This record gives sequence, C-alpha cells and structure tokens, in this order.
Amino acid sequence: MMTEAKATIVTENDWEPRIVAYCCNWCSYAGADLAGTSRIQYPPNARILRVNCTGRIKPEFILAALDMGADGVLVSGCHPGDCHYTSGNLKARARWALMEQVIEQAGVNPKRVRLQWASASEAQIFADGVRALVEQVKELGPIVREWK
Amino acid sequence: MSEVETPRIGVFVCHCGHNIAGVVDVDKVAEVAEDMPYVVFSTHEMFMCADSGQELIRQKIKEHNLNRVVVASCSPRMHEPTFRRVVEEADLNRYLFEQVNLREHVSWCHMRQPVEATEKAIDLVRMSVARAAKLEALPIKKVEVTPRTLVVGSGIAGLTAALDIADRGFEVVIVEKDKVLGGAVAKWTHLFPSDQIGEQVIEPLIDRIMRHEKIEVVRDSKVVNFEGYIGNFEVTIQNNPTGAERTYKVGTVIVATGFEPFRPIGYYGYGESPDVVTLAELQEMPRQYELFKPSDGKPVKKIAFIGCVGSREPGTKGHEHCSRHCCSAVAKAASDLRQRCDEVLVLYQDIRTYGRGHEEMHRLARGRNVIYSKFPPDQKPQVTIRKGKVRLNWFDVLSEDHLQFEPDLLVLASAMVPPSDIEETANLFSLTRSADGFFNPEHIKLAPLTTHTAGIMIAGAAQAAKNAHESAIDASGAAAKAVGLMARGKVEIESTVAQVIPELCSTCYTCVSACPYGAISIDKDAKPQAARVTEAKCHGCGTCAGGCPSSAIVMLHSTDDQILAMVEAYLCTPQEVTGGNA
Amino acid sequence: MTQSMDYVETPKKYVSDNALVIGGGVAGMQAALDIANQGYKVYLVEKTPSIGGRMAAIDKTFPTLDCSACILTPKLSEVARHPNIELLTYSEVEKATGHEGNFTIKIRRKARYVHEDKCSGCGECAQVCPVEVPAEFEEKIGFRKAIYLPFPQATPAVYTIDMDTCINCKRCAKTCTRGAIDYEMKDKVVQLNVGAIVVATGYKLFDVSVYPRLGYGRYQNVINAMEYERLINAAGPTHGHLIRISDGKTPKDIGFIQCVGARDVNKGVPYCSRVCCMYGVKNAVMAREHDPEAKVTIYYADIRAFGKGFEEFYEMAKTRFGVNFVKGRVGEVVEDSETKDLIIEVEDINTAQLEEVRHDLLVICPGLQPPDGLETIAKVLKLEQSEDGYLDIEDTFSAPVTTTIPGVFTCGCADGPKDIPDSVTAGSAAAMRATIILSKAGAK
Amino acid sequence: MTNEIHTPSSEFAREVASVPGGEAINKCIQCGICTASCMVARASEKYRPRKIIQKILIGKRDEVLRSDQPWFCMTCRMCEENCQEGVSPAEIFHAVRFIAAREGHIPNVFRNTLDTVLTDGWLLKDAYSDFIEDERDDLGLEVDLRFNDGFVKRVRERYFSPDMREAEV
Repeated sequence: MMTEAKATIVTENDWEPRIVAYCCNWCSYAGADLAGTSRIQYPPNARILRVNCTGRIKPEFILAALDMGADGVLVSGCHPGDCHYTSGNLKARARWALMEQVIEQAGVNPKRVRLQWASASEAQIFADGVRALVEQVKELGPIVREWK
Repeated sequence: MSEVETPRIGVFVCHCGHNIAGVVDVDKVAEVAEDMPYVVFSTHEMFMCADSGQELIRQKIKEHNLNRVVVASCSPRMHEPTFRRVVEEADLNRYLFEQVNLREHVSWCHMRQPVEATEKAIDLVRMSVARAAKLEALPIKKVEVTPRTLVVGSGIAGLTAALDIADRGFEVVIVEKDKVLGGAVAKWTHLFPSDQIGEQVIEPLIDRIMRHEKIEVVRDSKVVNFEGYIGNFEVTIQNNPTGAERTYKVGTVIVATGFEPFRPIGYYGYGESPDVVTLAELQEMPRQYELFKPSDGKPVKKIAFIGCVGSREPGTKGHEHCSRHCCSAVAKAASDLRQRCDEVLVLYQDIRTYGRGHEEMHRLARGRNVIYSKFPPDQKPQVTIRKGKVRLNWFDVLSEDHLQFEPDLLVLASAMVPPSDIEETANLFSLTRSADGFFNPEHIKLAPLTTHTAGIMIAGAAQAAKNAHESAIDASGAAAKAVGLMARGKVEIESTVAQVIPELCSTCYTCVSACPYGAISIDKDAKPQAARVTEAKCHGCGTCAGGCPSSAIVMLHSTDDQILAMVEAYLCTPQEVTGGNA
Repeated sequence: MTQSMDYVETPKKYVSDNALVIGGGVAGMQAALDIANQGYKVYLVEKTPSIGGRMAAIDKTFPTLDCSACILTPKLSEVARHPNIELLTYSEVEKATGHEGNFTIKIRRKARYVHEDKCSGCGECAQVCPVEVPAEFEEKIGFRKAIYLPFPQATPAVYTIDMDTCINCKRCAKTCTRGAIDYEMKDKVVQLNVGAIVVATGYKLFDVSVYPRLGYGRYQNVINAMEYERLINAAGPTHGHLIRISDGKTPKDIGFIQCVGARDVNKGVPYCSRVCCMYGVKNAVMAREHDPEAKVTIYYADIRAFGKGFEEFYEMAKTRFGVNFVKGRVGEVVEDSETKDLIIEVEDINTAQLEEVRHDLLVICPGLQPPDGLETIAKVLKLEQSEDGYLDIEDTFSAPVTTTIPGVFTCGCADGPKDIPDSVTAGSAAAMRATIILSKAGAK
Repeated sequence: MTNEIHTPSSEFAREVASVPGGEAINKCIQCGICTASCMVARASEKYRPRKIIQKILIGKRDEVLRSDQPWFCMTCRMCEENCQEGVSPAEIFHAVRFIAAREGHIPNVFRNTLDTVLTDGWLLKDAYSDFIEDERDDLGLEVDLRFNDGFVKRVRERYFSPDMREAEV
C-alpha cells in the first residue's frame, strides 16, 4: 500500500477531488437546499445522494465509493438528538468509529471521510463541511494512487 | 415485487426561468443525457412544474412509452409530490419517478462556476438515470381511517378541537392528565384582549363537552402506550389513581399538551421572597378588589413587572425563543392593576404587543400611568431582598438613569416552556421537537398544524408559545385536518418500508435493536427463524438495513442496488466535460 | 351580537353543502382545500386572474428562507386539480342573500377575452403583442404585455387581455391556433347556492407616499418592501439582481425603515402590522446573502420577533448575517442630488446619539391595511368592520374565525394582519367551522 | 446622565398631563422619531426630546424643571408632525416650561433676554450700532428705534414689578 506522501507527489495539475456526499433527507439534504436558496457558494466537487436517514448508510456504501475512486466521502445528518427517526443518526455515529478503522486498515487516510451534523437551518455548516473536506482531500491528493 | 422490463427513461431538464438555466448549460445537460443508458427521450423546458411542463411529461410518457421519468429541476423536497402525481396521471407508478436537484444543489450554490456547475449537473443526472433504471413499482397502499380522534390535553386548544370534531359528527376521546379540565386559561385572571376572565371562557366549553354525546372525557389519566399508523392507532390510557388501563382505537390524534410557565429559580430573587411571583402565579393570586402581598397579607400598592424572564436568552437551550404572549399579558395585567395601585412599573427589552387589540392594551396601560422602562439585554435588573423587602435596581436605557424601586410585588413574566413530560409525549407519538423544546410542525410555514408523523396534529402551545386566542384558532385548524382524514375514510400510506429476505437473515438481532419504532422482531415460528418487519410500524428510515451485516434487509425505494448504482454512475463513467475547457 | 343577513325571521334551513371561499391567497386556498378534503364542493372566487395572492410575489419566507413561490406552487396545483374545488378567478362577489346553511350568491365573472377552456397557456399571444405596460405582479418595475399571464406559475394558466391597454391590433387572435381569444366576450353573472362562506380577502400594503418626509415616490432609491422582494427575486424583473433604480448600480449600504404605516395613530393605522419586523429582518438577511460586502441596517422601534423560530432568526440576523440594528424611528430622508444617495436622521436610542446616516438604497417596510375591496364585500355580506377596517369577529376565544353573521367565516388578513403560518392556520380553522354547518345539510 | 439613584414615580407625568399641552405625555412610546425630526437636536450634543420625555415619565421632576433643555425647543413642531402616537413634544415642553417658570426655574439666558426687553423695550439694542444709525440717517429713516416704550413699561409694571416677581417664586 502506498503512503500519502507518495500520493501527493504525483498529483496532476487539473485534478479536482471527486466527493460522494450521503445526506439524510430531513436535516442535511434540507440544509444543502437552504445553502442553495441562501446562495451560499461552496466547491462544486460533491455529488449529494439522498438517503432517508444517516442510519441507512451502510459502511459498504462508503468503502465502495472509495473503491470506485471517490477521493473523499461525506456523511451528513441531523444533530444527535434531533433525528427525524428518533435515533438513526446515533446508530450512524456508533458505526462511524469502526468505519474509520476499517478505512485506515485498507490503506486509506481516514481524513478522506468526514461525518458531520448539519440541521435543516444550518446551510453554512453544511457548505463549510463540503469546503473543509474538499480542501483536506486536495492536500492528500487523488485516491487512485494509494488504493489497491 | 420486481417486474422484468427494459427501462425506457425520459429525462426532463428544467430551466426554472433563469434560476437553473442562468448558470447550468441545460441544453448540454439534456443533450448528454440522451446518450445515457436506457434513456430514450431527453429535453429541456422553461418550467417543468408549471401546467405546460406537466403536460409535456404526460405527453412524452405516452409518446415514447416511457416507464421511468427523471426530472432535473429543483429539490425533491419541493416538488417530488407534484411530479409523482404527474407520472401517475400518465398511468406510471409514482415510485418510477426520480428527481435531480439542479437548483438548490447546483445553480444556486455554484453561481460563479458555470462550467463546473454544468459538469456537476450532468453527473447528477447520470446518477439519477442509473438509479431510475433500477427503480421498482411499489404498491399504493390505502388504509381505512377509524372515525375517532384522540385529543391529548384539555386546555383551550384541546377543548375547542374536541368540540369542533364532535360538532362535525365524529367521535372524540379527550384525555387529561389533571383532575380538572381547562388547562392554563381556566386559571387566568387578566385574559386579553377581552375583559373576560379565564373561567368565563372555559366554563361554557367544558359544559358543552360534558353534554356532548360524541365526546368521551378521560380525566386524571395519561396515555401510556401508542401504536399503529395513520388511520389505525391504538392508544392505551391509564387512570392515574387506580392504574386501570383502557385501550381505544382512533384514526387521528391531536396533541394539545400546552405549555408550562417557566419557574425562574435563580432569576430576580424568585424563590427567595414570596413577594416575587411569576406572571402565571399572579393570574392565580386570590384577590378581592385589591391584591394582597403573599408575605404579610397587606394590600399591594406598588408592582413591578419584568419581561423576558427565561425568554430571549441566546445560547441558553430551551430559552432562546420569545414567549410571544407575555408582553401583551403584562400590558393587560398592568393596566388592570394600575387602577388599584399607586405605582406600576414594566421593565422590558422590546414591547411586542403585536396582535389585534394588543397595541390598544399597551396604550391603555401607559394612559393609566404605568411606567415603562427599558433595560439593556446585557445588563439585567438586579434584585436584592433585605429584611423581606424586595429592591430592584436597574439602568433605564431611555433616560440613561440608574433607577431603584421597592415593589410590594415583583411579577416575573416568565417564559412559556414545554411541559416537563414533553419528552415522554414526543417519544410516545414519535414527534420531533425544535430548539424551543416544543413540537415541530410538518412545515413551519404551510403546514403548521400537522407533524411529520402522518395522522398526528399539534395545536396551541404544543407547537410554540401562543396566547389563548391563537390556541383556539389552532385547535379548529387541527380539527379540520383530523376531520379531513376521517371524512375521506381512506388514506394512502408510504410504501417505502423495510423488507426481510429470510434466507439471508442470521437472526443477529442488529436490526431489532436498531429500529427506533420496534417494528422488527424475530419470527420464532418461522423455519428457519428470521427477522420480520411489521410494515405498519415501519417509518422507512432504513437504520435496520444500514446495520444488517448480511444484507438481508431491503429498503424499498432505497435499495443498496439503487444507491450503489448512483455511486458507480458518478465514479466509473468517463467524464464528458473536463475541468476548464467545456 | 349576531343577526341574520336578510330576513331575520326566516327559520334556519340547511339546504346547501357547498361552500364559497372569497379570496385565492394562501389563507383562502387552505380553507378551500380543507373544506374540499372533507368531500364538500368549494367555489373559490378570486378577483385577479390567478390564485396565489401576495405569497406568490414574495421572494423568500421567514424564518427558514424558503423560496416562497417554490413552496406555494405545489399548493397552487393542488387547489387547481382538486376535484371538489371550482376556481372562479377574475371574478367578484356582487350580491348575497340568505342565511347560514342557505346563501344565494351572485358572482360577476369578468371577461378575460380569452376562453379558459381553449387557452393552453402557451404564451404565443403575448409574444406577438406589441403593447408593453408595467406589470402589477412586478410592482411595476418590470413589464407585461396587454395580453398576459401575471406570473409564470399563474393558476389557472390562462391568459387575460387587459382591455384598458389593448390597442385592438388583433395580432394575438391571429396567432392563437386554438381560437381562444374573443374580443367580444362579456362579463357573466353566475348564481351559486352555498351553505357557508369564508372571507379571505387578504391585505393591501400601506401607501407609504403619504409620508413625504421619507421621500418615497420622490427619490428613486427609496423603494418599498414589495418592490424589494421583486428586485431580489430570481424570476423578477432584474433576474434577482438587486439594483438601484436611479443608476442600476448594486447598492452597498442599504437601510430598512420599519413601522411605516403601522403603529401610527395619525394615519388611521394604530395597530401593529405583525409581519413587517420579520419580513424586514428577512429582507435584510437576503441583502447580506446577495452581497456579503453590503452594509445593512434596520431602523426599528421594537423588533417583534414573536413567532416560532422568529427570535432565533432575529438573533441569527444580528450575529451570523451581520445585520446592523438601530433602535430608533427615522425622521427625515434627504436625497443627495448628485449621487442619489439618501441621508437619514435617526436617534440611536441605545446611545441617545442623533445620527446622520448615508445609504445608497432605502427600503421602507410598510404596514398592512384591509384591501380596497373588503368594504364592498362587507357591505354585500352585511359584515361588521372595526374602525380600522378589518372584519369584526364574533368572539375572541369561542368564535375567533366567525364573523358577526352566522355561516360567514374569516381567515388570513381579512380580520387583521397575519403572517403566513397564522393565515394558513386560520384558513384551516375557518374551514372547520364552515364544514360543521355544511354537515347539517341533508341531515347526515 | 446623573449617577444618583432615582426612584421612578408617575407623579410628575400626571402633573404635566394636568397642564394644558401636557395631556399626551403618557402616549409616548419612546420611538425616538421626535429627536430624529428635531432641528435643535441636530445642532446640539445633548438636546434629545425623547429622553426628556422619558425623564418626565419616570418622574425626575427636579432634574427636568431645573434643566435648560425644555427651553431649547423652537416650537417648529416637526416632532409633532412626525410622532406616530399623537404626542407633541413641543406642547409638552411648553407645559413643562410653564411649571418650571412658575417655580422660578427659568434659564438665565431667558431671564436676561426678558430683562433686556423690559429694560430696552426691544431685544437688539446692543446690536444697533452707530454705523447702522448713520446708514438709516443717510437713507432718511427714523434713527430712534425705541419700540412701543409705553407698552413695555405698562407690562413691566403690571407683571414684572419687584413685588410680582417675589410673589411668583
């Protein structure tokens, strides 16, 4: 497995990170909507996938995305305690710690994945989260060099 | 559940006026979409949601024999119901529709990057087309609605809602945890903007409730169990003193659990002197013509009110909201009491006498020589209690003077906060709460009376701080929602539930513990044993499927296959547009 | 006090289970939907060519900044497609007799000069129309043709000829392949029998030009809040670019003036208009959203952020969006004749400093008033109005949506200023009370 | 601003309200539009009509009556024109000045002005220079500008005799 350092060396100039963003329907997807209605500008690198709840997100979804070449994965849901389904996000949070370990063992820098909470009214937090991950992934370089 | 047919996908890209087309090259998006797998038709149009756009979809479904429709427009949170209805009108199952969000998630947030925005739009359409190819028709389920409503709480909202529903001809069960009906309003002396006292308002309602043949009143009791789904709820009510339980079947629920006056321990000497009371306590104080000091029973000659006690406190959870009723309630009480006292003071931050007749009360109070003084929000009045005397010191912003006053009675206009058992109620009825601690409506603007749990309405101060007049209007409104469901007799419910593939289930119980609704159990009679979903209880969150280590749970309309198809479409397709030179 | 509408002694007979809703704004639409959802037929009368009311023209809504048209449009089609709702747009109530359970209503259906059943809303006619006039929907900042659809999502999507400006060139008629245009069309009067009536006539904005000191109407860069809504709206005349009318430049320092035509005993509007504080805050936030560099100030007497989420939004406006709040009503506004900037006088009450502040755009936030037609409708239905012009209600607590005539209900701003959620709630409440009467017809 | 701690009372407001012109004092909601409309306030660091009214409302009788400020009002009535609650600060200050004068609190500048008029018969005697006198003379105008001396004398004797002044205080 390659190290992060090597990866950065071969970064191409026109490379732009590709980010898969899983958002729950009730908070973060709505927060992303609000970012739009509020015209908050953020990097266009993320592609949002809508799921009902962060609890729906299987660890495989994240691993598969990285495997298929995503440079980063964002998971964004309701704040703990505010889940539309009472507690789905708590389950997501519980799975996350394990997820990070698995990713690391697979040779991927866990900084490539980000779990955040953004409510329907927190458009800025959502946008900032995307920006933060994009910037972080830009530092790490394209994933293709370190995977496999 | 799966029909084998080759997908024939139609893609409709919306300009949304200039909202999308001003940034995204919609022409190009529609053009690229034409070559995506299974796409047989692709176009772009000014407003897909307008009647003309809808007609276009229906027409093209027929013309091209489309069996999947992708509309790339605004957020599905906005128009998914609209387009689902449109495809249904063209005899397509509503679950064969897929929406791409090109406005909120693309054009509006990448306004200065048209090339990247177009690239992102194409990706998103490609992802949705991939998902559309895997979509499956789901049955549209209709259920009967039991023609009976459960009203929780018997304040002015509960009583009004119950009467309206019963007057309209449906049965009502009204449950009240207290021994008496009437809630907060029944105890209120200075009701506004009228000159009635609370009792005069509530008594006639209770009188009618007790005589109404369609209403069953269950007092001194509370709901201990609540199950089921819209139209078919089963509620267990327990009598407080006896513990006896009774179960009712109801079709709809109105939660009118009201508020509690905040007990401002630690504020302005509350709890340190009996002569410091809340506004709610003032309303209930015994009086003849005069009001008497709780400490020594002498007549109250000087009163001071302080506003925003436990309200409008940024950063203090549950106390950030404005309690809405207090300014007007204080104006009313102050002007009433001014005639029997030597001096009445009102200390405030802003005066929010917003309602019809409220400004008049404010003017009346001032006209009767009530003194209004504004204190700075970051420099609250100081209260000292010495030898039983209450002394108030503060800075008057308006005159820039340091003031001092020794009221016989200090009245704190304390916040409206949710009842202490609201969390219990929230869990019981699966209701979510907002930052103010009260229940969340389905939509804060256009659906303030319904909740995200179908069949459950909220009314009055259960939703937010409100006055009696507003609560009564809420109640009638919530009643209309309940009656609407019951009068129709049948309602549709979402088909997007979890399903178990028994052959894959290892009965590890992950799903059982993951489900927030207790909708999954292990069917011990099955051979082999397997998890089983009680569909009526499933809300479709997918937490079970997210945790299942054997992929034995299928979330209908959100299958692993559908989700991964999107990821693959994004990451494993050569890109049409490369950054910088489109 | 209640009285029967026509002949006092008539015994009450519950004859009709149809309802009439007057006014197709958000309150009237909600009332119509909630009645229709119970299975009763509703006639929804709207005097303009389209339902949607004021909300259709508003850009964003507080406190969630939802796009107004976007949350409203699904409601428009829900109403239009409801099998139990019959839309009578471009129509006005002329006469009413009868009593609770049995009203006879005459409605004038004004000639559109376009047949509703033939028009497909394609818009070819408007394209060839050579007449351009200031568009009412755009607060006369944008233009429309003499044959027009008031706004893109207008419901029904049927064109209307404004005969006051039409030059009779007949180009539209020649273009229309469906033959929908008919210059000879005449007003029609239809008669309805209904059991209950809901009045949802809405409001009008106070005409702020009656305050000469504020310069509205004299200074180009003093605009009212509704004009501002259109200016920041993506579908508006400037495609959402906020500009100064005087020179088309982007304003960099915007002032919002609250309590104009509200809480003013001298102008016949002693009451608080209830919505201006919040729409003012919302518009200020939008100004910062449009241009984070812009300086934005609100001048107010009290900020009345009383509804659910309002105070939190106000707090956010101050802290997160950096809107500047100055407590103090504005005295005089003077225009700098060279730059067309505006200079205002205000006392910052928190510091007791008198300040002279320069803004390059001033937005006046007018209060609400009963609409012009309310008096006529009140006369027709024999409803009582308060001194301020709003409808009186039967009782604050037991009958908060009932007018002084049994069987006639009120919602939205017909009985006093209300924001959208309160209007919608009152619409549902009026529907509830109306259906209790309807349910008595035919004795179920 | 004073640092002494004051106990608010509505007594003074009621007193002002009982004097013609002061009736509307309790209608003031402290919105500040009067100050914002006031031309004197524009020229002054300390004259804030709104603030004076609040001082009356909280009963700072001595401070208000001894202050020069109620005397600053030029009665242009722009405050009254713009007030949305029907208050006329100009009228209120008139009432306040009435009470103040009754108690002998007249700012020296007003006293001096009055004395000048009563002594000279008109206000601008000091400004009437030899130069102007010559000019008038050249133009053939009357040079002796003693305005209605007789009337002023009668007023002085009737209302401002030393006895009367004593009685007022």
